[in-house]
Amino acid sequence: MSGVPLNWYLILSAILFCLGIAGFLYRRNIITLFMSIELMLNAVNLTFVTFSYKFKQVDGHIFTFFVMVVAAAEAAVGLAIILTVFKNRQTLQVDDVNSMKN
Amino acid sequence: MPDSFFPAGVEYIRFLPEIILTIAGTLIMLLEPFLGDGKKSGLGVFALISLLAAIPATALAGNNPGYAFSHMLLVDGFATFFRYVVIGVGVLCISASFQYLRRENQNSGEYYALLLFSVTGQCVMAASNELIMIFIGLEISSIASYVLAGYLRDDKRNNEAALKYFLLGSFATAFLLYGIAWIYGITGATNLDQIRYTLLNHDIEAGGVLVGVSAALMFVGFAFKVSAAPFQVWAPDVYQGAPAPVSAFLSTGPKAAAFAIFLRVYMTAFGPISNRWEAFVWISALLTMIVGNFGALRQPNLKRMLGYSSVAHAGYVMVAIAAHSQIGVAAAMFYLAAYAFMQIGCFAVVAHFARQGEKYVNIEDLAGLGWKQPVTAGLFTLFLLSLIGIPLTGGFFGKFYIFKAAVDSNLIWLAILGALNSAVAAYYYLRVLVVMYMKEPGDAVETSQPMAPGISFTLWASALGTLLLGIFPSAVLDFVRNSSSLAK
Amino acid sequence: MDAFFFLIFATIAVVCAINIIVQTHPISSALSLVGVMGSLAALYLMLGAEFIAAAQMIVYAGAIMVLFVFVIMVLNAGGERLTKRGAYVRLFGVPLMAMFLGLLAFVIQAALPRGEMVRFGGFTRGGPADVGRALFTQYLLPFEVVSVLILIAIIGAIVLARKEID
Amino acid sequence: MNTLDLVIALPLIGFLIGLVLPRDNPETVRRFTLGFSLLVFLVSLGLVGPYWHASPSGFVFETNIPWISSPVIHYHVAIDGISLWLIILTTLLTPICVLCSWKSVQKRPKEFFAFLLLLEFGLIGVFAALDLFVFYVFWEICLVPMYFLIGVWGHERRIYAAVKFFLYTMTGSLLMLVAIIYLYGRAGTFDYTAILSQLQSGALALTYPEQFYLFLAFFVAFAIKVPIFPVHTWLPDAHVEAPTAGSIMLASVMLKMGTYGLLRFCVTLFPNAAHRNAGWIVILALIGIVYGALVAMVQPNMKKLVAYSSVSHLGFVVLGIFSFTQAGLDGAVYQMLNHGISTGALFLLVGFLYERRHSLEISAFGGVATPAPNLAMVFMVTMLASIGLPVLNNFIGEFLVLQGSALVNFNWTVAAAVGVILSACYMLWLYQRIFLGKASDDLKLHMPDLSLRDWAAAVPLMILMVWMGTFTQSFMPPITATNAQVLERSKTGVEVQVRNDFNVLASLKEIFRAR
Amino acid sequence: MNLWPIPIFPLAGFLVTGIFGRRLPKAVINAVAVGSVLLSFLWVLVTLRSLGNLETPFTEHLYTWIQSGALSVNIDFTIDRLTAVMLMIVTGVGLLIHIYAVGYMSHEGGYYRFFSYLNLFMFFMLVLVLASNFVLLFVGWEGVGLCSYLLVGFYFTEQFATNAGNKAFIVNRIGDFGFTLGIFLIWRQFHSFDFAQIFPAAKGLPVETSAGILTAICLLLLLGATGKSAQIPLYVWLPDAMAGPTPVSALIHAATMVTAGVYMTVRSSALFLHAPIAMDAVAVIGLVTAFFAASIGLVQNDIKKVFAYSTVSQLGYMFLGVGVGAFSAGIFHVMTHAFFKALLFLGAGSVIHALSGEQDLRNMGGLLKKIPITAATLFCAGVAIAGLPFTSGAASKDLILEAAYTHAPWMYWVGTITAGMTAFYVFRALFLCFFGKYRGHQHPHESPPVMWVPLAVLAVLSLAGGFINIPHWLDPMLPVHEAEVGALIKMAPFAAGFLGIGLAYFFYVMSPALPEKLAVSFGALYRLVYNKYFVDEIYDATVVKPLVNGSRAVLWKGIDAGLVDGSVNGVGALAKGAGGVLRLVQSGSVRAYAAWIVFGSVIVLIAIGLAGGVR
Repeated sequence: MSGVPLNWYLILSAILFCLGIAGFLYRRNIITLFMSIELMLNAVNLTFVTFSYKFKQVDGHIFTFFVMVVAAAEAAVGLAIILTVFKNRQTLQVDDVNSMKN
Repeated sequence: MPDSFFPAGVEYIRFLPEIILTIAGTLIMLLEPFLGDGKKSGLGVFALISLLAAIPATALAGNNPGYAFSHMLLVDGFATFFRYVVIGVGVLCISASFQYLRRENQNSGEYYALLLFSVTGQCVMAASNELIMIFIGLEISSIASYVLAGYLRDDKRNNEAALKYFLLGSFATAFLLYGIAWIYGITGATNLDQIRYTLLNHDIEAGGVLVGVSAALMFVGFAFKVSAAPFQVWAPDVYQGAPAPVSAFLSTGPKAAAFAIFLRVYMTAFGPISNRWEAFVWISALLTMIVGNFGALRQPNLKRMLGYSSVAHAGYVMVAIAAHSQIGVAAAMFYLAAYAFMQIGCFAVVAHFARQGEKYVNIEDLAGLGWKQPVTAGLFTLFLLSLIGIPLTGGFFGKFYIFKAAVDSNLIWLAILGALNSAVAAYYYLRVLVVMYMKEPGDAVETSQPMAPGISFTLWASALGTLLLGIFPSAVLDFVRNSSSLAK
Repeated sequence: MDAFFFLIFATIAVVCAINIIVQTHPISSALSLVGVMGSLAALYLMLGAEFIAAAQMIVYAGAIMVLFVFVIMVLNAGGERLTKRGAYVRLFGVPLMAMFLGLLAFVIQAALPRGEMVRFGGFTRGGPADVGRALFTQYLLPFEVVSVLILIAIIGAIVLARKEID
Repeated sequence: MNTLDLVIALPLIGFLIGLVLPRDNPETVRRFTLGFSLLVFLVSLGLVGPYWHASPSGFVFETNIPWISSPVIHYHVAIDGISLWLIILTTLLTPICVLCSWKSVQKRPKEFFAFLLLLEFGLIGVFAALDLFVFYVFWEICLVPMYFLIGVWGHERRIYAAVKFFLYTMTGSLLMLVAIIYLYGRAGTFDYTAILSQLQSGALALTYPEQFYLFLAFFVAFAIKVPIFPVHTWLPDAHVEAPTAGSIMLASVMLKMGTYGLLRFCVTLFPNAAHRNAGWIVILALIGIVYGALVAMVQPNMKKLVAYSSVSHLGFVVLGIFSFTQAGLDGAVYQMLNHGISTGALFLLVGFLYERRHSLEISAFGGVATPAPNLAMVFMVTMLASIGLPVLNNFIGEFLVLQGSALVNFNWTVAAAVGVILSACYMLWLYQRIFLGKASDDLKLHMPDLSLRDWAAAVPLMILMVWMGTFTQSFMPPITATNAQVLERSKTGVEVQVRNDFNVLASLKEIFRAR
Repeated sequence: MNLWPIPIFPLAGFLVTGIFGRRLPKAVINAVAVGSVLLSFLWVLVTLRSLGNLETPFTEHLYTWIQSGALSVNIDFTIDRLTAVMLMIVTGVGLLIHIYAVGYMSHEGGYYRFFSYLNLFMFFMLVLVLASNFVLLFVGWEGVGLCSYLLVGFYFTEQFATNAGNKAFIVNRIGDFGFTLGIFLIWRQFHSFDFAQIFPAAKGLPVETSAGILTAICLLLLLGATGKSAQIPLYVWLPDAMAGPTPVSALIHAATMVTAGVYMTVRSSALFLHAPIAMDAVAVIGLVTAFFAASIGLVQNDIKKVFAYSTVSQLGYMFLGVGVGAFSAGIFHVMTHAFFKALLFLGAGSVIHALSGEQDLRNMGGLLKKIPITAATLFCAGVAIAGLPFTSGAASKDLILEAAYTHAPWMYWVGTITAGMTAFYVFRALFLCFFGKYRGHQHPHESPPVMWVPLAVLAVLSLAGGFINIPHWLDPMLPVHEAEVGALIKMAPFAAGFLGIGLAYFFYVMSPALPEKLAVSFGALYRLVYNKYFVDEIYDATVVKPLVNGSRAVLWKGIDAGLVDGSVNGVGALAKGAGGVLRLVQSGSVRAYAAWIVFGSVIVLIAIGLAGGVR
């Protein structure tokens, strides 16, 4: 066993990133949309960690760490926003939130 | 990497504006519970003072240029300039907010604190020399912005604006991050200078195409933040939905800061691969101008119209980036400053004129304002003329400088198309003038209130800025020219 | 062995990720997301990122996802309604995504040298100590600044959700 | 601070003072504006000084102070023989506009008069600027007050007209801006005189395509302003909808911005392109002359008629400029002034008629000469001037232009002279329909003759018409001296000269031989 | 001796009466108006006397009018023998007509206006004849045209008068079109406008090089002359111009202004002599006009119209004379014509005055007894124009016809026939007016002395003016035309004259019913001639209507409003439409926006990532 090619990790992360995009495009629930973004961030993290391995550096880890912190902060604020939206509209359907257009 | 990680004293000075603003923001949150409902404006005044205090701090930092905190920050003229801009934006927006917030019964310390923190984030962006700082600064600015956009939480449009801004913003940030990850993967560095060095020396195992991909992914993130086509879609919705002073803030401060990092990353880190992105920035600039200007043509809602116009103006700055030259950077810097003044001025008029619940934000509602409130209308006229690009206003000189940069870089067609776009833009700005001066006053104008001192300050200061940049631009021009050499 | 584990966890991650998209109820999606995160944590471990793997489990799968689940439960919004709106998004979504993925994969395959093999234990300096040292030396500033971010998150959450608390 | 600076600064000062005058006392505002504009006029007469005994061909009253260090922009103003008269024309017409707006502008007089002064400021600046950037600045400044004058104080379709005016002009001038910037890129300066000397010394050698595109950009901007045939449609609308003062300033001075620009910049900066493109430009001018006259003939609206007549008259100016002959250029410049005087007077008188009858339709009038003989007489003189009767001013200009063009291509002259015939047709017909015939009782009641104020506005123009027509040499020497230099400059590096092809003549020769 | 006072007196008169006239009493106006012309006349006399026999022209430089590079136009006055003749005619006849007008206009409104215009006319006419260069000549030329316009439209409340005025001006403009173009060509060729430089230069030009340009110049000048002197094709304005007061018709449209074309042609004789084609054109145009107008005159019923066509016809004679090279004869005819035609008009005016405005011959008759002085003077004029022996008309007309005979006999014969027609229509008018029974309803009365004294003076001149030997006087400066013809040729015009008078007497005195019958039996021809060959209608249908309607429908509505403005507005609408389409992108849906972002990122990936090549 000589291990796994680095590219596999990268392609995995690309796949996850695209699945995140897909989730964002195909789901209608705002929370699911948000989760799709989290998925994308996770994919990015995988890339960072992979490259960190490649360079035998810890920098990628640090970046991943900050992404997590940011994700946490985003989650707090994002969920609060979603709460207010729900409170005002009694819906989490993203397509219902389109009073402003054109 | 520095030998000693312990920061020297001067490095704190280079970080002084952010420190002041952070402390001030925190203090506001601490003081908030102790102040009664009627006295929240005091916090705003405090925020104003702290922002004003940050200006000499910025100057101080600017006088001690150099790296700070292990090359995380680079305080140079460029950073200083954008710090000035975003702090100035903060000042103008806060002062425009008092009356608005009181009218909406939402006058509280959090607003000012968030605004201060957002400005802090933008200052960090302006000075950051490291992708990680860029990311964090961007997130500080953005998350505060998301909240501000939805600040009036009982207002449906506010919620919607916040939600759209937040979801799409995070979505785009993911792309940016992915791009950062890739450039890290290729060069092993997140420091801009190092990336540039690596790319310049072709010191990479991977092909240039990967650099291109990461540049592209980061472009998505930046273009989204600056609302450049085809990533501008969110901007009109958000600027329309957010509270007017916040729209003023969102369409200037974060945008300026985003342009700052855009410029810095593209001019330094991605400078060596400019052959890959110049053409696309050209197209994007043109598209942005077209989408913004044409979209605004028949827009009845003033805020939304300004949103579109904000997109269009981002397009002009993109022209400067497409020029990819030192003068281009200078032009972009100058334009952003001028644009900040006039755009805030316009939104401040909206903030002044709108009633509770943002009634009367349609262009038609301004009918007859020119004669009922000649000063307001006169200043508004000045801002609109500046947005059109009439000489002796900052908008004109900015546009002139941008076209000059484009022409100098042989982007003559882009300059011509930009010029024609300006002519299109004149149409919808003129429409506002038509309504203000050439229609008879309606209900909206008849019931309008006298101007509050805060907004008055914003308007006059913006007008002063617009005129100064238009008539005596030399000082600012010299500054931007001297601080526009990013690629070292 | 490495390949085996990689394939296992990668498969779990992808399947869970697909499940996020397929499920119509957010709670199922949330649980699938936890699955993705868990398998990613395992992959991090394989890449030698011990600290990150732990943080992934604690912060992400633990704290953040709990928050998600909490909100889902509080709102009790139920499953999605199928609407006709945004049909063209469906139409163009798949090709767009496929192109995006295709591009990335092509670029990765075409441009990256494939010589490097990932082996468990090939990189061992990803422990808490190493990360901590980096954080408090070179990355001191972001570490400090990120506190502002968290402060904002707190304030923001308060501002937006105040009425629920009042 | 020389006289020119004073002349430029005074209107701006007046504008600023006007802004802070009390709103509730329109009489004060009127008196102030009248007094101030008269003051400006008197001061501007001082500009004639250097031309009193001699006619220097260069620039006088030069002020050249740095404004912006980089890009190098200097506040560089000066006048020569051409701008001298155009400036004085501007300062003369402003008090006349004040007079004619005295009673007709009741709505928000304060702003109206303030804008009038601002307009004067911009116009004077345009004619004095020697830095391309400064020129552009003034050029655009003119746009704003005129936009408001039309849009706020105009007639029914004023908004459409104002916006159309603004956008038309803006589109052209933005292209010019790009060209100016490009030129700066090549020459390293915005300074007109510096660029000229670079061109002359060969330090700046533009390739022909460069010249052509630059020329085109400038030309389009100026052509719209002139206006030259296919881009003229803003003019009738703007004229018809503008208030009297607006029409006067627009026709008399603003249109001259275009022709002035052609003469000052297009011809001298890009001589080669100007020469090579003179052919089609002249064709456009000729179309404008004939076409404008024909369309004017069938207009039911007085102002529209005069507007189209302007298209026709300005065609002569363009023809003169692009004939590249001394006579043509002199005639063109003189014709600019003439048109300023006579068409200004026409609009003034149309304004008088409108004031009395509140209609611009020709059919609303008839027999006005009976109740208002003086008005009829003044109109007659103006009309005669406008159709180019000798001893009145327009004749000189048209004559010189036609003579100039005849030296180059006689076919041009023939075509342009057709316009002279037609001008008589439409003006006489207009006069007949308005002033002659039997007056209805209703019209008699509402048609008082000229008041003292009306006289005051009209008489200076009448005097000038006769003076300029009979004692041309009071005005011509500075123009000639300057044009001689323009002509000299317009020969720099010219490869192709438009030259004569008089086919009729050749065929006559053949006939003679056959005999 | 200064020349400038000659035109300045009338100008001063014009200014005084024009500016202050409304407040001045009639007596003052009379004094100023008549006095100024009188002063001019006297000044001319004195000047001519002091200048002697004018062997060489006398030039007076006043000031430089236009100076543009090499092009220079001076206000210079020149007197030579030709000018002297013209000066005498203009001031002399002008003076008489001014005096006459005092009486004629005494009951009209706008008295001061009339005299100021008349004085202004004198000024321009004097400038015209005094001019020493083409541009100054053109000034006078246009000026008299203006005065003609003003005076024709003197009764400005009447539609027909104002129409006639416009027509006069515009048709003249068409002529001026040619004249100015001619002037431009002259400068182009000679680089001067001055007669004194052009003519010698023209003589010196080699034929081969000069023929083309000189022919062009002369044809263009001829176009100008046809306009001013009412020749085919531009004669149409003159009959209509009779709408003006009768003294105007006498002064402007008979004696002076309309002969300006002849004067100008003679003045330019040096050019014409080198352009044989142009000379032929002049002669043919003159001859055709003479015949054509005379034929129309045969059947007109308005007394002034008859004389108007007569004027056209006589002017044709003058052109014929000039065209065949008898320049001095042409000028001679200008003078004699000034006498008798002025007299005819003034007499007609006196008749009209007597009948309180009646102009239709059918409503006259038998006035011989009622207004004898007028009748007597008119018959003097009649015999002069008919060319009966020893009258002034005979002297000049015969010279022309003789010259024509030597040039081309057919011209002579046509001219002679025309002379017969002339005698016929003039006496037809006179017989209809003075013989038979009075057919009107007015109470005719003789005119006051202020009117009939000028008539009397002119009557004497008409009869005896032929003895002033103008051709001899002009010989030194104009090419001499030696015409030796037989007695038959000399006598034929007289015979034609007598024949014409006889026929007129037969038709209108002896058997007045006959013309009616003839008119019926030659119905078509009569109608054709009576309606002036429908020339006005043809012009209207082929030039005026298409021009006006075409301008309205095609140029204005079609091209201007439709095409040009339509495309401008179309661009605007298109932009707005594009804006509307672009705004559809902003559907408001988050997912759609996200799709845009993804779409954009794919594009960006391709553009930035792949565009630069894979490596």
